[in-house]
Amino acid sequence: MRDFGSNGTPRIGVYVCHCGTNIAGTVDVKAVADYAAGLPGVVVSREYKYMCSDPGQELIQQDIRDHTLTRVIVASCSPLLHEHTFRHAIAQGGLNPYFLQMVNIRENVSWVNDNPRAATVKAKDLLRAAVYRVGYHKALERKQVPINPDVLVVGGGIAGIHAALTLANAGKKVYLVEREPTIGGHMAMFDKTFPTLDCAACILTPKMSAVKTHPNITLWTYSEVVGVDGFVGNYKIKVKRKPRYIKEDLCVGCMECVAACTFKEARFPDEFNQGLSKRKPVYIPFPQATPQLVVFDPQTCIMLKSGKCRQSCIEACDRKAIDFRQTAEFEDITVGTIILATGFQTFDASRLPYYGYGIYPNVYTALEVERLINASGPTGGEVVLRDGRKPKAVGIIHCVGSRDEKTNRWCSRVCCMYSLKLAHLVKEHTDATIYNFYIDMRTPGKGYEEFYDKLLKEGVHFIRGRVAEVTDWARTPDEEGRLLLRVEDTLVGTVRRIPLDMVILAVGLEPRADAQEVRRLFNISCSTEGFFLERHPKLAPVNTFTDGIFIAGACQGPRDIPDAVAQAGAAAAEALALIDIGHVELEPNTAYITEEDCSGCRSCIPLCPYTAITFLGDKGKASINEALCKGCGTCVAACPSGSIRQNLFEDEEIFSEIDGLLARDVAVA
Amino acid sequence: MAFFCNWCTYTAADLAGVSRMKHAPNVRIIRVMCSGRVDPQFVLQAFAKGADGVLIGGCHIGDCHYVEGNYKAVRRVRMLRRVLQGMGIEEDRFRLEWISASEGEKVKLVINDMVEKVRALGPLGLPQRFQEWDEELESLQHTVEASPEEAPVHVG
Amino acid sequence: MFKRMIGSDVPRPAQRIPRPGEIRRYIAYESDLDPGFGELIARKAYGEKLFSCIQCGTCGGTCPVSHYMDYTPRKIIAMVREGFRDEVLHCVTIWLCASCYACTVDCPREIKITDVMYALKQEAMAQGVYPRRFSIPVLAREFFAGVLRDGRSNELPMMIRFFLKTNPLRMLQNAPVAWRLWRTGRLAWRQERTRQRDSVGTLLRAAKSAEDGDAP
Amino acid sequence: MSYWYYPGCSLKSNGKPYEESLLAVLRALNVPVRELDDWNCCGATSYMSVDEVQAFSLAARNLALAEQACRQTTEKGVPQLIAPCSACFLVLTKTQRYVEQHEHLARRVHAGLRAVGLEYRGEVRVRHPLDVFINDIGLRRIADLGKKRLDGMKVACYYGCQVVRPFATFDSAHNPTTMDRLVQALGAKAVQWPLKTRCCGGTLTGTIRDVGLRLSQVLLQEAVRRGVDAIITVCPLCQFNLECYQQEIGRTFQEPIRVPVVFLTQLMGRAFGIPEADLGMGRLFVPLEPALAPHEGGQPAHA
Repeated sequence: MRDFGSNGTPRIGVYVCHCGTNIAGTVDVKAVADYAAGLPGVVVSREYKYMCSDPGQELIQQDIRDHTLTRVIVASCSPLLHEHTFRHAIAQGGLNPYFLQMVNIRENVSWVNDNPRAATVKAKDLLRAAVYRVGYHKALERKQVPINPDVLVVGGGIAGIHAALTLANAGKKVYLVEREPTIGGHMAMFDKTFPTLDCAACILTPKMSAVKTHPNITLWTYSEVVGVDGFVGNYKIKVKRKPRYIKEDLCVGCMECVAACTFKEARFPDEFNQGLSKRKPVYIPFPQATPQLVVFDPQTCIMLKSGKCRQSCIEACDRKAIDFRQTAEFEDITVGTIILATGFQTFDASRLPYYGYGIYPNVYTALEVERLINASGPTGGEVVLRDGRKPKAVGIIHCVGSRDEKTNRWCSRVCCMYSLKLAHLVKEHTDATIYNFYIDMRTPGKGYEEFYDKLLKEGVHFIRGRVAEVTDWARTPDEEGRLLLRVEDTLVGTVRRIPLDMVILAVGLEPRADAQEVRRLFNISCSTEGFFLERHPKLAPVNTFTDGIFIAGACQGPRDIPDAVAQAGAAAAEALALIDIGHVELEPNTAYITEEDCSGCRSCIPLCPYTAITFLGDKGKASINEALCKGCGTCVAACPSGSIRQNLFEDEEIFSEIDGLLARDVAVA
Repeated sequence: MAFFCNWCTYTAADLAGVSRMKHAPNVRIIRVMCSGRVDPQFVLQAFAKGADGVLIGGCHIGDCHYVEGNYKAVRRVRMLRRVLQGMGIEEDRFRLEWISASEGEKVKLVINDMVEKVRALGPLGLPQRFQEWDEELESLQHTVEASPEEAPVHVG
Repeated sequence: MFKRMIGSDVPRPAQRIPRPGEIRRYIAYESDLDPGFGELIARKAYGEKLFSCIQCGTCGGTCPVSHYMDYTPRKIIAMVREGFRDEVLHCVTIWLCASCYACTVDCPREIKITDVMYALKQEAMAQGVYPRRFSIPVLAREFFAGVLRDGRSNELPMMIRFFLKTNPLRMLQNAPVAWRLWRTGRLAWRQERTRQRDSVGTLLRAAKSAEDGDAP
Repeated sequence: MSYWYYPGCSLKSNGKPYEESLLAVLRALNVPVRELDDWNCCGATSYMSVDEVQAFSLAARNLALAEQACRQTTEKGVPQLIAPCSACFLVLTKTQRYVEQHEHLARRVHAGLRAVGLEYRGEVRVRHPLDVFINDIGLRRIADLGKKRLDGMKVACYYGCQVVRPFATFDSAHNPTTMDRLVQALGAKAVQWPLKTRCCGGTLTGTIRDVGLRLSQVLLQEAVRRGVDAIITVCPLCQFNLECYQQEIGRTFQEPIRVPVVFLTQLMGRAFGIPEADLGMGRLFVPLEPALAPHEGGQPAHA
């Protein structure tokens, strides 16, 4: 019999879960349970269809009472999924929750094995390891940490705006940090929204000004988070506020400086209009920009570039708001929770040379056409070609940079619907013949299929086929000077050549170029595509693997406005749930020092990334501040005298797990 | 025998499971919070108790949930490699891999690749070897006990 | 058989129009299909991705000869997958493929369509189901035989044999080009050969028998 | 670095002017090349449709010969094998890829080679002349030697299929530019046209004649429409289809067409001042000279 020290001989209950057929379909659960019954210390061993169900949990609780169990082993799914459930269950049954050990025989066994025999052997091995280990488990208490009620929202698109307003309306203090000079994100660039065709600005701008005026929201635009430290309940954030060269409290957005600028003509590409119009070095991105403050672009402003300028803007500003000596400022704040809503970027169409973007001037991206349609856009809402003509035939190519192994594999979800919207709007503005070239039409959503139906009735052409090429290769007089598109009409089964005046590329959505850096900064994960990874795809869609950090909107994957808003609300609710309970409970997996064994070598001290270990000079011993310890165990593994130990991952526990795993030959008692 | 960190590689192994990516059934995973928690003694113990190969999985460099635990793991692994080499344990039997939470596919590939390489090397069988040595010692001792005056050395 | 389909292709009717009053019966019975055909071709074409085709038609659009084909490459993939073995092996599409690799480069699912076409050509030749005197398989075989004999391909004898076996009249059609080639010294009378001609044969036989050796 | 030269069957027959001009140009650039001894047919595309394993084995023999030849010299580094014909270039590179990726194929190819005492280790690098010109020799040396002698000439660079497809290693598969940059370095203007890599018909011209001729015709038409003086190619089959069949194309589609179609190396040789005879200019059906004459400023090329 193994020596469990002060724990005495354990009385173990083993519960093997079928998980329907998820486990039982591959693993012989009966054999595993029978095998466990013969292992040392096991008092009772059962198998049951669904251990996580109420009857399953009650079964354990009943056994704890009937058999005076002191340890419980549940062999089921991943501990990341149900450890919490079963700890709670045995606590209800009167045992310390940490007397539980879970054995992952689903994700690690039945789902990754085809061979029932090998799977059953593996399940037995893992279970035996748990039997060896669980005897060493100690009774532990959970730590409580208070939650700072303030929230940081990163990203001022529709998702960030909605999350910030929801929290602020609940009386919480919110810091909203936006990288661009204005909030509004991509939605502010759109003309209409599908499928209702309500004007994007009309529904967005009231929310933007609500953010600006809300007493509970601190809005920092033209700013970026540059430092994140701490943990759930107590994140220390450093925000860099890039210089606008404007005193924000003085500027009223009158734009006198813009009119007075040395550059009489606007000559730099206007980012907000996708480069279709020009702006000056000092500008306000668009009429409803929030906040209404000008910004000086250091790349183009002569004064900022060379220091030699008439500075007529300074004379023009009667509020003396311009300050060319401004430098970046840093704000340090503490928040309890964080919502990331950093959004997406559109696919760079020049990556697909066969669609001619950047080669033929009348090939546009969808976002460019949004601006053309918009009344405040570069053409005042006229849909015209670069030479001012109205197009007579317009083609919209779907799936540009989506569903393609060579670029982005995923379906971008919104392109079908926005293409339908653009088809409708361009037709309305120009009365042109409109062609949609699609692979599969995807319109799942409230009112979406109805919108598709409406477009079909409007006489828009729908050609099922992925366009092969857009060229200027005219073969007949009517093709001369136009764009030629070659596509297989897969429904008719024929290759077609179609002359067009304008081609619109329905570019897909992809992670922002700096998503990886942002993810590192906030210590969260990305999926293989590069979007932020949610904790569980179904049941924790706005949570991340880092407690207290939530994600909302298209930074988690392509989605449309209704979904982004719904997610933002969900993220706000998750943050509120933490704030309102006032504290978080932390895993008691911290490290501690057995002082009598510590030799005072101090080798552990530089290892700790959280500076949780200090050296007590008077005693000549190291000491761990459990409030700072995150429980990584690095110091434990490094301590030469073995005096540092870690709750839940004690050396004995892991050694016995190793022994148990490899002790196949040990005779069953 | 595999030691996987809770945040990246263990999660990736779960993902491999959820995605039903079949891999060799020979691997046994032990969850630790961080690859930095893996004490070299764990690895040695695993070999001593009969493991034919040991795999450590952690977050990619720069991605550690605990900032830099995986750096510590690298250092330890380097040292451990030398020790194992000295003991005559082949290099392919011990491996450190960075597998992030989204790389379920990589879990499968790494496990399959390692199992294949270790299989090519054959069983390590340290416990059996220990037993043989013990038996040898014992028989030696018998010999010594049988004729104590002739014993050239003292064994005990 | 191609005369009918060719002519000025600008502009041309979108579809071949059936004879007035012509009624044909089209139905596919499962029992007429070959369910293993897709797997077979996928294996032969190094193209296990055949089954991830989403029928987008990029191949048909990008193919420079798709407008001469009876089935576009996209349709061929669909038919192969579903086991329309006889239809596929009898079609002209596979012989029209000029191996330009445009479809292979553009396919969003990275299906090596050119290799699929090669696999289908090989299968059709192995089964001998192409039309009699059909030129491409004959050329391929002549080429094959020539290389096996000389180690290098010699155009003149190859083309003479090729035209004799397909359509001797075509030789007259090509005579002016041949004449001009000869005049400019671009038609070699002297036959090119590898020195170690036996070695080429030995090599090919050894590679072939290795194949037979480990057939599953 | 020195190169092994794999001519392939075409460059010994109808592609002769390509061989002559390529070797002359490399000589002028001081780039030594040696013809691979006892090479055999690459297998080409036709062979693929009969028996792929044999096609790959044929190609692999050449690769193995190049490696063997290199080992017999004292030179360091991997053998560089120049394959000027597009079909040869494709088949050789494809063989390398497939032998590397598909074990069952590799087993057979290696078995075949073993039977004739050869070994392919995968060391050889198959290079296209365009790749060598741009990346090894460099635009500057070529421009220096060329002295802008082609100033004012307008050409359409035609890459054809199998140079950048399917393995675009040294240039874009959709909009290649290496040849454009080369002719521009010599002073000529390369027109932008969308048919740079569209198929010329390949062997269809010999088999399904009308389809083949039509594919060539649309290329010629579009180049002429864009007002070029000549079409420049790097493939013997493309050059053959586009040039040698011009009369037939004109007759078949009742629309006469006449435009010089020359090899890039012929044009380069012309710019370098190499005598016409050494460039195989006399072997062209449509001579380049009339197109060239009005533009040639400065010194006569070979005064």
